[in-house]
Amino acid sequence: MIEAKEITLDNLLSEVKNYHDNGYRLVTTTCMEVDDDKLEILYHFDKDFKLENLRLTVDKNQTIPSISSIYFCAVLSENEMQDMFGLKIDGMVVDYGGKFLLGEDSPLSPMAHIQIVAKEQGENKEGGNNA
Amino acid sequence: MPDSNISFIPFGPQHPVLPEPIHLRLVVENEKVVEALPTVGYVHRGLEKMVEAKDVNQMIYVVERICGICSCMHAMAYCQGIEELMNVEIPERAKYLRVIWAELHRMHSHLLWLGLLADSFGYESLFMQTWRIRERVMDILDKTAGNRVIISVNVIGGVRRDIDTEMQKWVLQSLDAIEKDLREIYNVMKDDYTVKQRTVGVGVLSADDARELGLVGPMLRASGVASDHRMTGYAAYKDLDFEPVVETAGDSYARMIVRMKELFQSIDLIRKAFARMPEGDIAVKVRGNPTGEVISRVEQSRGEVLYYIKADGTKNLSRLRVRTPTFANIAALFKILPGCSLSDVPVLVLTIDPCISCTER
Amino acid sequence: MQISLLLNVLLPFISAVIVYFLKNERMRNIVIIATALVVMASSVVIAVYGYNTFAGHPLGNINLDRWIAIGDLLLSLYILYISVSLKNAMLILLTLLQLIPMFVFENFSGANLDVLHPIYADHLSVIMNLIVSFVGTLIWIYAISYMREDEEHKGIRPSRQNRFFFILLLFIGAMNALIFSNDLIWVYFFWEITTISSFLLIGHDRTAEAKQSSTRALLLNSIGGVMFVIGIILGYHFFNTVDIQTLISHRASGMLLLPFAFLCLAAFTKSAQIPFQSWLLGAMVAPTPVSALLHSSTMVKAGVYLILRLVPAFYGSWLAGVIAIFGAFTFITASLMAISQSNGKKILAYSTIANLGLIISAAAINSPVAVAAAIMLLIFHAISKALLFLCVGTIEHGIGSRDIEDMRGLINKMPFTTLITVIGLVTMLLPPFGVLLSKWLVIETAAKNPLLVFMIAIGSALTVVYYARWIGILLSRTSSKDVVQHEKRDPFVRIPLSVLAMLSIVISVTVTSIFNGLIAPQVVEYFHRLGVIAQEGSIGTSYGGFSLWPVFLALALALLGGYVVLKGSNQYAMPYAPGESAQEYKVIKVAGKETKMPKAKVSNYYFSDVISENRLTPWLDVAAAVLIVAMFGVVIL
Amino acid sequence: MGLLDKARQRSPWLIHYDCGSCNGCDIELLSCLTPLYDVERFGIVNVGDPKQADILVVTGSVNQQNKSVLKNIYDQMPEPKVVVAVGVCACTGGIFRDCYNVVGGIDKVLPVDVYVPGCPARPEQIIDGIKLAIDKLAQKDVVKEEG
Amino acid sequence: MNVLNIVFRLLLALVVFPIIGGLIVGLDRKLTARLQGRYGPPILQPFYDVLKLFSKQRIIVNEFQVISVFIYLASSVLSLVLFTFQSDLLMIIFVMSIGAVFLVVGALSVKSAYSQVGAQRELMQMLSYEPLLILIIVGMYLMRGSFNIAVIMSQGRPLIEELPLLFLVMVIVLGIKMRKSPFDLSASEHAHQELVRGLLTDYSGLYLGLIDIAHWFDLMLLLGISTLFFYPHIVLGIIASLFLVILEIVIDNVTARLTVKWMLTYSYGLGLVLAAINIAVVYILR
Repeated sequence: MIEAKEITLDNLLSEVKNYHDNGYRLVTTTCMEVDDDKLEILYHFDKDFKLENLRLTVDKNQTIPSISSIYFCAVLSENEMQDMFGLKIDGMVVDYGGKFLLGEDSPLSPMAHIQIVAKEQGENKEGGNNA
Repeated sequence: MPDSNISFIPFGPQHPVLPEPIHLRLVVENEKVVEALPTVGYVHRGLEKMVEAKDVNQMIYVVERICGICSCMHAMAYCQGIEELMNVEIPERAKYLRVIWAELHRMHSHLLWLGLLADSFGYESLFMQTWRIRERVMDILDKTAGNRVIISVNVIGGVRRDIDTEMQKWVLQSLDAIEKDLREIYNVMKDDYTVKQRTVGVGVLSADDARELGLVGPMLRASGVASDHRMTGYAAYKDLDFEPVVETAGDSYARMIVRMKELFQSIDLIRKAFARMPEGDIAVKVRGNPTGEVISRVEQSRGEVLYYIKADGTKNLSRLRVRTPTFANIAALFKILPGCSLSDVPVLVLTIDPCISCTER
Repeated sequence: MQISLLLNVLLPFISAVIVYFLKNERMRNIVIIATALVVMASSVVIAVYGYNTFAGHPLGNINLDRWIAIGDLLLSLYILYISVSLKNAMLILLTLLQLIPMFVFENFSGANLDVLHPIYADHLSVIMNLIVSFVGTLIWIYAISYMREDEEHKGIRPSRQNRFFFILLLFIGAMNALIFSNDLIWVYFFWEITTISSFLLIGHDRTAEAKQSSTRALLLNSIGGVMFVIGIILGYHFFNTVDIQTLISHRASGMLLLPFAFLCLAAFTKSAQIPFQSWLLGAMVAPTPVSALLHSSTMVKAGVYLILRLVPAFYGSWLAGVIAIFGAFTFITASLMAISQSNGKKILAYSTIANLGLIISAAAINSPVAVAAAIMLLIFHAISKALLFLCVGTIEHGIGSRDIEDMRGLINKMPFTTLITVIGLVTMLLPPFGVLLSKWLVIETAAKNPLLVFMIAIGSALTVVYYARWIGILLSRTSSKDVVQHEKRDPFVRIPLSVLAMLSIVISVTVTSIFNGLIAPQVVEYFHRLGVIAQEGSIGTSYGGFSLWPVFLALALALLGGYVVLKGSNQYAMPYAPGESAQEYKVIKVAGKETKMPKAKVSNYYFSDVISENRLTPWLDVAAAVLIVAMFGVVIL
Repeated sequence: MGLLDKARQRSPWLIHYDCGSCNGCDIELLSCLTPLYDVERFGIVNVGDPKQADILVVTGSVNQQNKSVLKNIYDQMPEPKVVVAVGVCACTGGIFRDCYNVVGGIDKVLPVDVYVPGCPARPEQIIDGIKLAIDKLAQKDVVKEEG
Repeated sequence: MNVLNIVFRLLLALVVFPIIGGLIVGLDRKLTARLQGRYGPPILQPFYDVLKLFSKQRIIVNEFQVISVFIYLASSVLSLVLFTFQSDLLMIIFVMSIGAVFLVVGALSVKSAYSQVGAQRELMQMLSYEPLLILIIVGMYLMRGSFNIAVIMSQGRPLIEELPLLFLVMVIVLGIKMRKSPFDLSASEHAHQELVRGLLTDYSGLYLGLIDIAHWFDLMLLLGISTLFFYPHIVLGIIASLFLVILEIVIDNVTARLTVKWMLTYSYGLGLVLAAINIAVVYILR
């Protein structure tokens, strides 16, 4: 288990700001699905090769505030989370509207369903892929 | 002339100077770029989701294909993560071999990048010369690992192949020849008037900017931050004393110099590794499935990669998250493109050493 | 002959008065067209039948000098009235500076102002008369439909067209009179009429901008007027006459050149040379026919005409050398400025200034060949430039903009006008058409003077930039499958445009006959030698030659080749785009604001950061002023 | 028309599009241009402009976003033209064929003339494939009817 | 000038010179390859390329493109013909400029970002080289008192003796005209350029082939002018011209592409100054 400080939506921004002011670099954010209606978001910060993590657990339909106004680089990983998990993020500096990595015909929030996407061998993949 | 002077230029995804598909929405005034928005997604495949289809060992081949150019280091980061989860200590010789192949990969990646950069500002002969040298590195990879690009040497628990003494001698000889050629190119690039015209003062990022943008690797080091993840001493790096290459100017020229100096550093590291490599096994047998979550970080040629691995004891991982260095570095485009000139756009895109297949996975 | 002259000069004045009082639009148009036809015909008659035939006083016993002196006084008082009502102290001062010396000179100095032949016509007069009579009247005809549309468009009621056409006709009359006058005081009178007419025409729209521009025009031209008055008085002081032919027959030198320097300065203001260019740039607020008239055939041409008239007087002197450099300086700087403009009319305005600079420069290169080139340029420029102004006016009515960026793909919307515009631009820019031919002759002659040729070489390269890109964007079209609307144009627009376009090509094709028939005799009269042989479609000097036919042949072959290939099988395709269509669904919000990805579009490079009109103009003015000071310097020292 | 055929065989210009490859095949294709392999010996030039290209070389599998781009590029090329799929991903989708965003090999979008397998394909293989493509190119005729 | 003479000159201008031009381009590619450590294409490669382009499907965006190409070709051919007929040099330059203008017009008439930017840059290139070319000719005139090639060639000592700096200016002009680094801004000889193919982007097949051929004519005209510097030592002149070409190729291979602003500053800063010095010296000495 990696060490991570549990935070809530209320103190997210202040904690991130704290790291920012102490000279930490935002490495990335990681999102994963806990169960059918909960998502877990990890914020990784680095200073002198030491990694610190924040762990935030939210409901799938909850809107979380963007930290991109504190760390600009967060727009990339936040947009990715928005794409992959359908996570609603408020106030991103650059918002690709859920089409950052995905194309027009791509499945919607593909990572947010615990299901095997592998096809049977030899199955024609055209069509039936859209979620 | 408020609006009449503005041009909109779609740049990419198919563009001869950028071998990979990335699209830039450029707003240009005369030759000056006013606004630039990169949009990506042309290479997105969804590899992180592949954990549901492939088991722990098969995933090595998938992560190697996140990016062909740094495939060795992807596999290395992944294997190190799994090994940490499963508490496996791999043999010392394997650690050294991993370092050697990683550094060879770094060399071929940097040479490739240098050639593409030269191509982006129309210095075709330099492109050809660097790629000529690069072929020697590819030869070494080919001879030692059996393939030119994706060498698949890393397995969980060690490496797949050994490099015997005779081969070592040949590799070292090749490295000497490479170093000699490189030295010549370095001297030209360092002082060339036209190269300097195109790179000095172009796309400047201060150390603070670089941290704000979350940059990693040579981008960060060119802005004066001595951040090289190899310093943490994973694999055999702890025994190979070295200093990270740092430049302070933060412009395209500094990024070029950093990468060129790292080429010499890599040669040096390989020599040291060969000299200090102990005899012994190259892999240990690993059984069972991993459980728990771990973060594994490795310095790739483009910077630090982060693997977040979560496993629940089945043969498939439950979550794999890869934050590639290019994914972090692409943020720099938001900052350095506005204000540059149109002819600098390919140069600047290349100075971040983009690897779109890494970025999008 | 007398009759055709009288018709040519007086009829416009008379018709002007008739038009002013004629309320019926139909009748008015008939009067205008009839006058136009008569003026054209009479100018041809003059050109064909006679030069130097107007000896003596044109109206027999009537003492025209007296009437002109009275007219002059009234005109000056009118300008004074305008100045006072404009509350412009500077203008009042300048007007008084003209009024008082002139009044004193004419009435109290006891000077003998009689001129033996107050009317004089040589080939130069005939050339100018043909230009004014044809181009000017075609502009009248164009103006008929233009002004109707314009007033509809701007909602001007009651119609002010009476006043407009009154001045327009007056203008041409005054120009023709000016051309044939041999008495400096007469020239001055008609000169002042063109000044006041242009003031009234520029201010026609009565907007704040129009008012400002017209005031500026009046102010700068009044400076010229003052210079003119000084020139007349000094000329009389030195040579005891106001007869132009007598004046220029003296090969003056030293201080004696001073009156000519003043007269040239007056011409510079009229020809809007830097630093006096701002009035001409401001003049484009006026309705398009006015701009066309001012730029091509009348107002500005009066200046260069005066200089060409005076050339023998200062031929070979240092004064000529400085004037040549001054003209070349205007040529290069105005061309540079034109690059930074996207306003079609302004580009044309700067191009006019540049070309006039080149004419002045060529006139002052001490060589008969150069004077011939200057006259040639005068002709070709007048026609092509008038055509281009009328085209821009038509385009402006069609698309509601005169910005060349808005003219992209105009060929799809207004094919007729666009093709005519392209013809105009090509005849301005490329060999074997006359403007470039003259430029070629100027460069070859100027080559003896490295400084001059430097400026002209760069200037002509700059010219290529702004015209070539204009042609290019006019012709841009994605696919010929775009429906080309059949363009409906009023015949009053269609005819002048077609006639001018045809003229611009025809005179280029027949350039050798024009050269031999009109230009060569004038140069021979001035210098008793020519140095140019024009025959069989080629113009040659002892140091070079230009053959027209090979170029026409090559162009014809090229067009034929293109036609044949286009007849063959061709697949029409979309322009290259790096596959961006897949991006259209990606809406990106930056800081909450949506950014759209518009269709690929490239504007011309205007380098407005480097060539900033506002920033550079003061410096250029200073440099030009230095040259003017140098001009007087070489005379006085 | 022996001469024309010869000219066509001697002057194949190619355009490369990276269609979601892992860069392995891309860099091998680029290697072909460089001193060791130097395909310009055969008159092969990598032009970036589809309108001037004869051979479309595609690396990587087609994904949901770039399928239209690939189609656009192919459509912009004048006849006669051939398509070479380089690498196993371009041939079939390869290891990525199960990914959610991947459509499959490029033959899902374009008619492919030559398949060059390999992960990544080696430069020698690629040159071989292009040689095959050249032969096919020479056999094709310009489509004449459209206008 | 009898008929045989005329036929001979036409043959020279229409057949022999363009073939030599094509061979020089082939040599260029071979030499470039060698300098880059490659083997390179055969010398005849440009001819294969053009033949192949002729056999391709004809794709156009609009008619003005086609017309422009033909006018470009016609003006290039005509200027070379006029050269072999020893006509007025300044006229030849003006005739050549028709083609240059129409190349730009053709590119501008296509609404593609890349050909349009290429066209804009080509205009800047014209702005850079045209005054230089005119000044070179003015220098010749100052020496010989005529613009006529026949007269320029009629007198004894070679021009290079007194116009060495103008010959150097020729290096800049030729570099821009040959689209070589550091001046390969509007369209590069090489395939990789930030503007794809610059102003040639939307040309293909037959039309691209015609542009290539016109380019050979242009090249030969410029080399003809540089040979004039050495007349009456024609062999020396040809060697010098070839040397000039090789120099361009070498420069191409040791420089990066620079920017439009740099080109303007350089051609005006260096080119005009060199020309000015040379012309001033000649002017004062005469």
